Amino acid sequence: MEFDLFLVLLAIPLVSGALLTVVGEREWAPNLNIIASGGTFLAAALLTADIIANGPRFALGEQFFIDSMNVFFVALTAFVGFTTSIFSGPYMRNEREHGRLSAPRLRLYKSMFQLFMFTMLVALTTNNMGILWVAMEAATLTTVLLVSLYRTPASLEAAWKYFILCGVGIAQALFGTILLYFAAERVLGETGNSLLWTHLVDVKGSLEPAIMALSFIFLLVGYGTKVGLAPLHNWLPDAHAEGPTPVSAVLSGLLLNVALYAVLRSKVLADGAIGGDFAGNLMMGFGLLTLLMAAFFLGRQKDIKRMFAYSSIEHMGLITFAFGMGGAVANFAGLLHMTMHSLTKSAIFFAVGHATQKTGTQLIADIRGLIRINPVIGWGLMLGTLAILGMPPFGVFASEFMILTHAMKYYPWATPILLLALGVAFAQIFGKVQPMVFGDTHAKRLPHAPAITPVFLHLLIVLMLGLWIPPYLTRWFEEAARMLG
Amino acid sequence: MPILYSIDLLLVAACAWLAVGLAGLVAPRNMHLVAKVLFPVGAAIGLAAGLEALFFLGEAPETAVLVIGLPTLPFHLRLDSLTAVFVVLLGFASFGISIYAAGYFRQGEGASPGLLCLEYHFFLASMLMVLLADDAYAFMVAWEGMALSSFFLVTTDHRHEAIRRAGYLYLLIAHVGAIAILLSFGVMTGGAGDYTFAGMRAQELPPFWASAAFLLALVGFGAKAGLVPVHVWLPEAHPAAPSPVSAMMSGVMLKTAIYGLLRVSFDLVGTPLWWWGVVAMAIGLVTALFGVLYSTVQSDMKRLLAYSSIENIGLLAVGIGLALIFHAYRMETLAALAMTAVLYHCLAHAGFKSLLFLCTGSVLHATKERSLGKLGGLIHHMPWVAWLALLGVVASAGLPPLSGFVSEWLLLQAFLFSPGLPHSWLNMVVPVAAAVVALVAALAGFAMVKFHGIIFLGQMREPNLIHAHDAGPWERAGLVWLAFLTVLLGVLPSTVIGLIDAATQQLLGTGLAGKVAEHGWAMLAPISPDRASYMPLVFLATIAAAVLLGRWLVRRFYHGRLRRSDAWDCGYFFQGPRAQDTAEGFSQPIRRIFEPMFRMERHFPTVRDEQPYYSVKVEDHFWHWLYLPVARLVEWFSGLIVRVQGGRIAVYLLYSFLTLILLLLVARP
Amino acid sequence: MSISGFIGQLFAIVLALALAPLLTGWVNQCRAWLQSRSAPPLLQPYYMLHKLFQKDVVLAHNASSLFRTAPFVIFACMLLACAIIPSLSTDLPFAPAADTLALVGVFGLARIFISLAAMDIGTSFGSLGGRREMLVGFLAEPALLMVIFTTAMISQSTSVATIVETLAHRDFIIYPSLAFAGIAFTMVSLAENARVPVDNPATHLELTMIHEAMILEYSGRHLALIEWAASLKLYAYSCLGLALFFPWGIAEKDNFLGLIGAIPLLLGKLAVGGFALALIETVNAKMRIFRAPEFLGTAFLLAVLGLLVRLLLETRV
Amino acid sequence: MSADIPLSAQLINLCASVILLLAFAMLAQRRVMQLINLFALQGLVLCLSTLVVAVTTQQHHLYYSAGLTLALKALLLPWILHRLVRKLYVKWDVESLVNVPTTMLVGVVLVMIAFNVAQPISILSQTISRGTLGIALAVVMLAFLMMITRTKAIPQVVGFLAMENGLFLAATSATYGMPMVVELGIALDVLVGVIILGVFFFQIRDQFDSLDIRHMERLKDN
Repeated sequence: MEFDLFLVLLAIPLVSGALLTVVGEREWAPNLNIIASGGTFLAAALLTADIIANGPRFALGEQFFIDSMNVFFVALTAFVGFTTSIFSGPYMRNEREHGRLSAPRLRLYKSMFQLFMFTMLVALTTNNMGILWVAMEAATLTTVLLVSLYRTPASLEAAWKYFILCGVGIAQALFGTILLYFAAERVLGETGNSLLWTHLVDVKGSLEPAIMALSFIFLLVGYGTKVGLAPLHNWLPDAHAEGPTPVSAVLSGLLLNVALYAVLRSKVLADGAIGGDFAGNLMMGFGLLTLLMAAFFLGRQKDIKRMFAYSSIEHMGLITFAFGMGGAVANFAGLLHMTMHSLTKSAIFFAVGHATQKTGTQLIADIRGLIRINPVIGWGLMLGTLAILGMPPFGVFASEFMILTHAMKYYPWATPILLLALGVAFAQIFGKVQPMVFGDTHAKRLPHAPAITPVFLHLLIVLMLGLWIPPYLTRWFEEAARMLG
Repeated sequence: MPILYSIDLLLVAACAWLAVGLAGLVAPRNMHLVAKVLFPVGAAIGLAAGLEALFFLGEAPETAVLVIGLPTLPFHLRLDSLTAVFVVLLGFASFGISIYAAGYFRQGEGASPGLLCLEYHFFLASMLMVLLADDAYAFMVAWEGMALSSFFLVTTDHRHEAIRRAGYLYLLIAHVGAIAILLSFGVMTGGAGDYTFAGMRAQELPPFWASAAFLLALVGFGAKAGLVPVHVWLPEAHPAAPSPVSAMMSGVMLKTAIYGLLRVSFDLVGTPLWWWGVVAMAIGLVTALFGVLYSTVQSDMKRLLAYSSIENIGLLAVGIGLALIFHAYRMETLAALAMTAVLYHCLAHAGFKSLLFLCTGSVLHATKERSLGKLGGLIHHMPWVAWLALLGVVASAGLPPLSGFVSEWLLLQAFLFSPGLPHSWLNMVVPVAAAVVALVAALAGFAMVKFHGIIFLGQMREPNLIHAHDAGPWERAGLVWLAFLTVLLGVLPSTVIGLIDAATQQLLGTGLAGKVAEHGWAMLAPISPDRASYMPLVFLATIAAAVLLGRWLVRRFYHGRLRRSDAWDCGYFFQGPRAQDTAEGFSQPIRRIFEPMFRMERHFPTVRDEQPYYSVKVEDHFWHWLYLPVARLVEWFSGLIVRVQGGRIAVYLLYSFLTLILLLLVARP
Repeated sequence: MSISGFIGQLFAIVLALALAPLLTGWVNQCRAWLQSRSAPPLLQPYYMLHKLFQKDVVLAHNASSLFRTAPFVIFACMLLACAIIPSLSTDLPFAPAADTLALVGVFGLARIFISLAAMDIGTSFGSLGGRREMLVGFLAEPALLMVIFTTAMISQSTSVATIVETLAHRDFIIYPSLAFAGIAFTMVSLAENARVPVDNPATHLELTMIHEAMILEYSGRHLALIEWAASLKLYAYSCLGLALFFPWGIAEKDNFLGLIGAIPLLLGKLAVGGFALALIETVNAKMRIFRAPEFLGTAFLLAVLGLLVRLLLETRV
Repeated sequence: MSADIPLSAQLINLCASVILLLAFAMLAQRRVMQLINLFALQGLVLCLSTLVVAVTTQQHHLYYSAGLTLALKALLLPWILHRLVRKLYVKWDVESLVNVPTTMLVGVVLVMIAFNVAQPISILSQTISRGTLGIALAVVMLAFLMMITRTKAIPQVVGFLAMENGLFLAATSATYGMPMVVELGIALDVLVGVIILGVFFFQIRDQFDSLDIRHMERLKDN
């Protein structure tokens, strides 16, 4: 039975993606999209419950493996995918009625969205580091199409940069994977299992350190490009700003997480093989650099989506730093922060999406008085922004608190840098968002009422997690954190 | 064993406040429900919490651990006497302010009533939680929740650019301060990673780290309290908020920062070093002098009061510094004297400053005018507000027999006994500090006379002021309550000291209550009556008796005849309202004497002006010395960094390439 | 509280009420002599008070309740001040009610009321006077406080009675700090009592007046009370100065004979003090109003200096 | 190198050297058609080298790999690129490469770095073609350099594909190829990628009237 559940999880997005391609843009297509995403989420939830109850398991031979770490990402991915599909229903309809998107583009959007979900789920659940790479590359391809959906010069430019930079980046990851395979084969022999994570973990202590170090560098640079680590991040703001907003939401909320997941898997192996802090130090270095650079980037942004893209970079830096520190607490905090960031950032992008649609512009200077046009969107954006800036009682603060306190304990020198970056980011983002939300305006109403539920659903969860993390979630996080070592 | 501990009851109060706030969202547009039901209920909760804390004072500390919080660090709460003193402050002040607010908020002013109700009660609940928190996480959550809710309250009328800017500045500095506080907590754990306050107490920090923790706490809590140079948000944010909120912020919220500073420096960080006290005192003196000078030159009535709050916070910091010095030298009785002065002044300031801010609220409602230059003569139409404001003014000027005088008296007494310090240099410096405190107190009188005289007295400067009306019954009730507290704190110092002494005892191990109680409730003699004593009730009775007796005798022996006529004014014929001093004119001597302290932009009329006018704008030096340079630095650095994102894909690839090569060459396990 | 103490207290108050106008009259007479004018009668202030009490109060249309209350409050404050300053005896039951710090507070309270009352009518001179009074006040008050600090440090007490007892019964030690404090106190007293060189009670020269500008609108019994209060203030300051710097001869607790003996001594000291005041007023010229802060600033600095001298030279380490 | 190196290894080394040489040639090639041809040639040599490994080690899946390489990299992709160039009328596009000698010099430095980095790992290799790992890395880096220096869209994509060639070389030389399922996945990705890029070229030309990527520098922060 459980076998089927996993297949269902993968099959729903794949089949519905194909179906949406075939049937084209119909009246009920958005609903199909939502139903499919809902089904995926349901399957993910059931799978999660199953894993919690019965422990990790393989699927499709040994090619897929679901343990408490990736099932957590699966659940998160499916959830955010589901809410994004709800959000994109009215959003895309508005876009079509504004004449920005035609029916074929909408068809492309929906099918690519489902395929993107599929690639992400594959990337998360696969046991094979090679297939992980393939799925990551496929995720790039689907999102390239999504980013260029508007076919404007800007979106094409963004998509082109995205493709080239991530393509090149991911090529480095392939080299890293080859080196990993090379190292593993020396230990595991030519059994064909040498890329299987479960086998690799068993023998990680006997992998050749020199090769693994090289491999980790390539993997870090490769997948790190997708995570958005500075100075490899250049594609990220462009792609976020020029794609449709639901795509920005899933890029920030999911793709970055999945890329980071790949880095984490690599780190576990590298740590096992090399020992010491090699991988951790590299990640901490990248994390701090990313955090600091992103914070200073924020001040010069004129485009709201671009600004939040930089905010995503900033948070990815923070998370990378957290995982770089390692240890149960930091890993816990990192996982928590990933969750919080996914939920919050996608909620922000939902709100921003509606706001930009209402005002017809993405320029910060032209968006004013959202709270007057639509109080719900205004409050959504305001609260989301405050949440992402680490204001208690939202959950982002909880994870930032844990990261900061852990850093203070073990890496006191890093604390001023972290705080400087967080302080600057606060000043810049809040300074830009506040006048958008407050003040006077004269903007028009939209033909379709926005889907507000996702925004507040996300924020509510984030709020709850800031005050109370349910024990089973804690156990689950702890187990995952322990796996990361 | 009691069924319900006090801490549980206070927790219930916090939850009740939250519930009241959320109830506001049920019918967000229903003004009647919010104003006439929810706010009074909130007030009652405040009173109950205050009373509960009042009865708790002196009992053994109670602790609780909640289920919420981090998995590794659930919310720890603790109720001890220090907390209880501030809960009393919060509860009693909020009772008056909430009652007033019930009559204050009107439809159509900024946010919807329900939202206001939520933000307001969330603010109250978070302040209570700040006081109760017993671990870093709970404290920070409550602390930032307090900042956040007050931020939304400040920006209630966010359509004004200035208010938005004020809100931004406020939240930013609050956040920076919170970061410093968090760091301070981090230092105080001493690397043990135990973020409960109990864990911090258990740590013996080396002097360097202890000092670091103290200084960080001073910066962090100072940012919330308004110590120079992190005060800039205060004169912007307090006037921007609706008056009950200004009252709550000035009267209560600033005290939570004082609470935090006391908690850290006397409870958590361990034995203080003597120079901490000097630092706190120096900053306090600068703050007090700065605050009072700027307060005298303001033309906006709420800004005037906001700067006056800065002054009072400065005095509190001076008191804390003095207590620290004495405590460091183990002169606990004197430390207790200074500490009592601090706690007393917290209570006193909460009363009179809330009262004054609420009075400005009534004036604002009656006249729609905040600028002193357009007010005047309101005592005729608003006698209640004017006379109650006079009580606040006298207390704020630190004059007997009201509350402000008692704390200033105690503080000066503490100064007087400083020559016993085993440190000759300190012996020299401390009395000079007393001179500055005296100067500040006198200048406060100047500012307060300006405040009261220009708003309520004289001729009406604008014709429309004739339509001003007195405060409504709810507002009046709130004002009367706060005025009552001010008088009570003024005339019953021994009783009050007997109550708050539990907190002094807790922090210093010794208190004043024993000595004070020896001389009965009417006399305040903290050391001995030979050395210093003060009997405010006799004081008040004498003055009242003299006034009444004098009046009666004059009428008895002479007559009570009275005629009305035009004013004499040395025979000048032009007696219009323009002949009176303006707000700027009144403070002209101060501007002239203390010219280097201000950054002024003045325009003088010349002979050739078609429409001659005079204007003066006083700005804060610190903007130009500290904030703008920092902002420019960040801006400059941002400009440098964004060059990375130049748009050229080849360059992007190059970054990637160079990163890879660098790592390949440099990174070795 | 002993009976004799109570009688002494009551006597001190009555004496203050009775003597204060006389002191004012004496100073005016001395000044007239010194300036070779024909002097008004010594009892002129009494006549004036009586006359003013009899007259109707003419109140400006704009006057508020505060305006009418203020004279009584001011009078009461000055009376209280006189009650707690030992003029004849240190055995004053009221003394514990207010120490020297509270005494400064009493003067401050009176000042606030008179300034507010001055602003109440809303005339140009009224607000001018109120502003200048506060200007003088905010410099004079801390200076006075510092003077008191110096004496308080010598006697380890802020209670007026204790200070006087300590100072009167010390072995003869030269306190240089007291010299500084004395000069500062004199300067403060001149300013506080609206005397040349800070103010001139005799003129209504509109650009320079302070005290008179404030009470321009008062008339009848109100003006009488204010004038009387001004006399009381001069008396209080004189007694305070005498008590702090020339305390000899003030009676102690339960010393009724001493009390009797103290009266002529007090009269003598007041006479000399009044003459000195008249002398100072005669030999000095009235300053521009903006020199007043400098004058008072100097007083403040002198007082602080006195305090420092006290700490530097006179403390046994 | 000593004489006891087996013939197969020598052959593989030869192939690898040729691939490196071709990488240099591509780095310096200005004309787009020639570039595509060089790429096809590189694919062919890669196929040969894979074949040699397959024959030597009798690894069956390497035959499939070789076939896949031939089909995809030597035939299909060059054909698609040729078609694109013709359809887009960019046959005579010439890159304005600045300073070819300098580029070559940088390339040489890169090769040195690559060899240096790969050296300690190559020693550990048990495969017959262990020296080629360094060459593979060098090819990857040269392709990277090529992408940096190109300003036209198609040469940049060719550079990207050449990078894949380098990776493939690494896979065969160091490890006798990845698991088949992975290789198939990679091939599919590359193919889909090129097709998507092909569509992109048309859109870019429509929007920018050119395939010069220097037109695409509008999204920036400074």
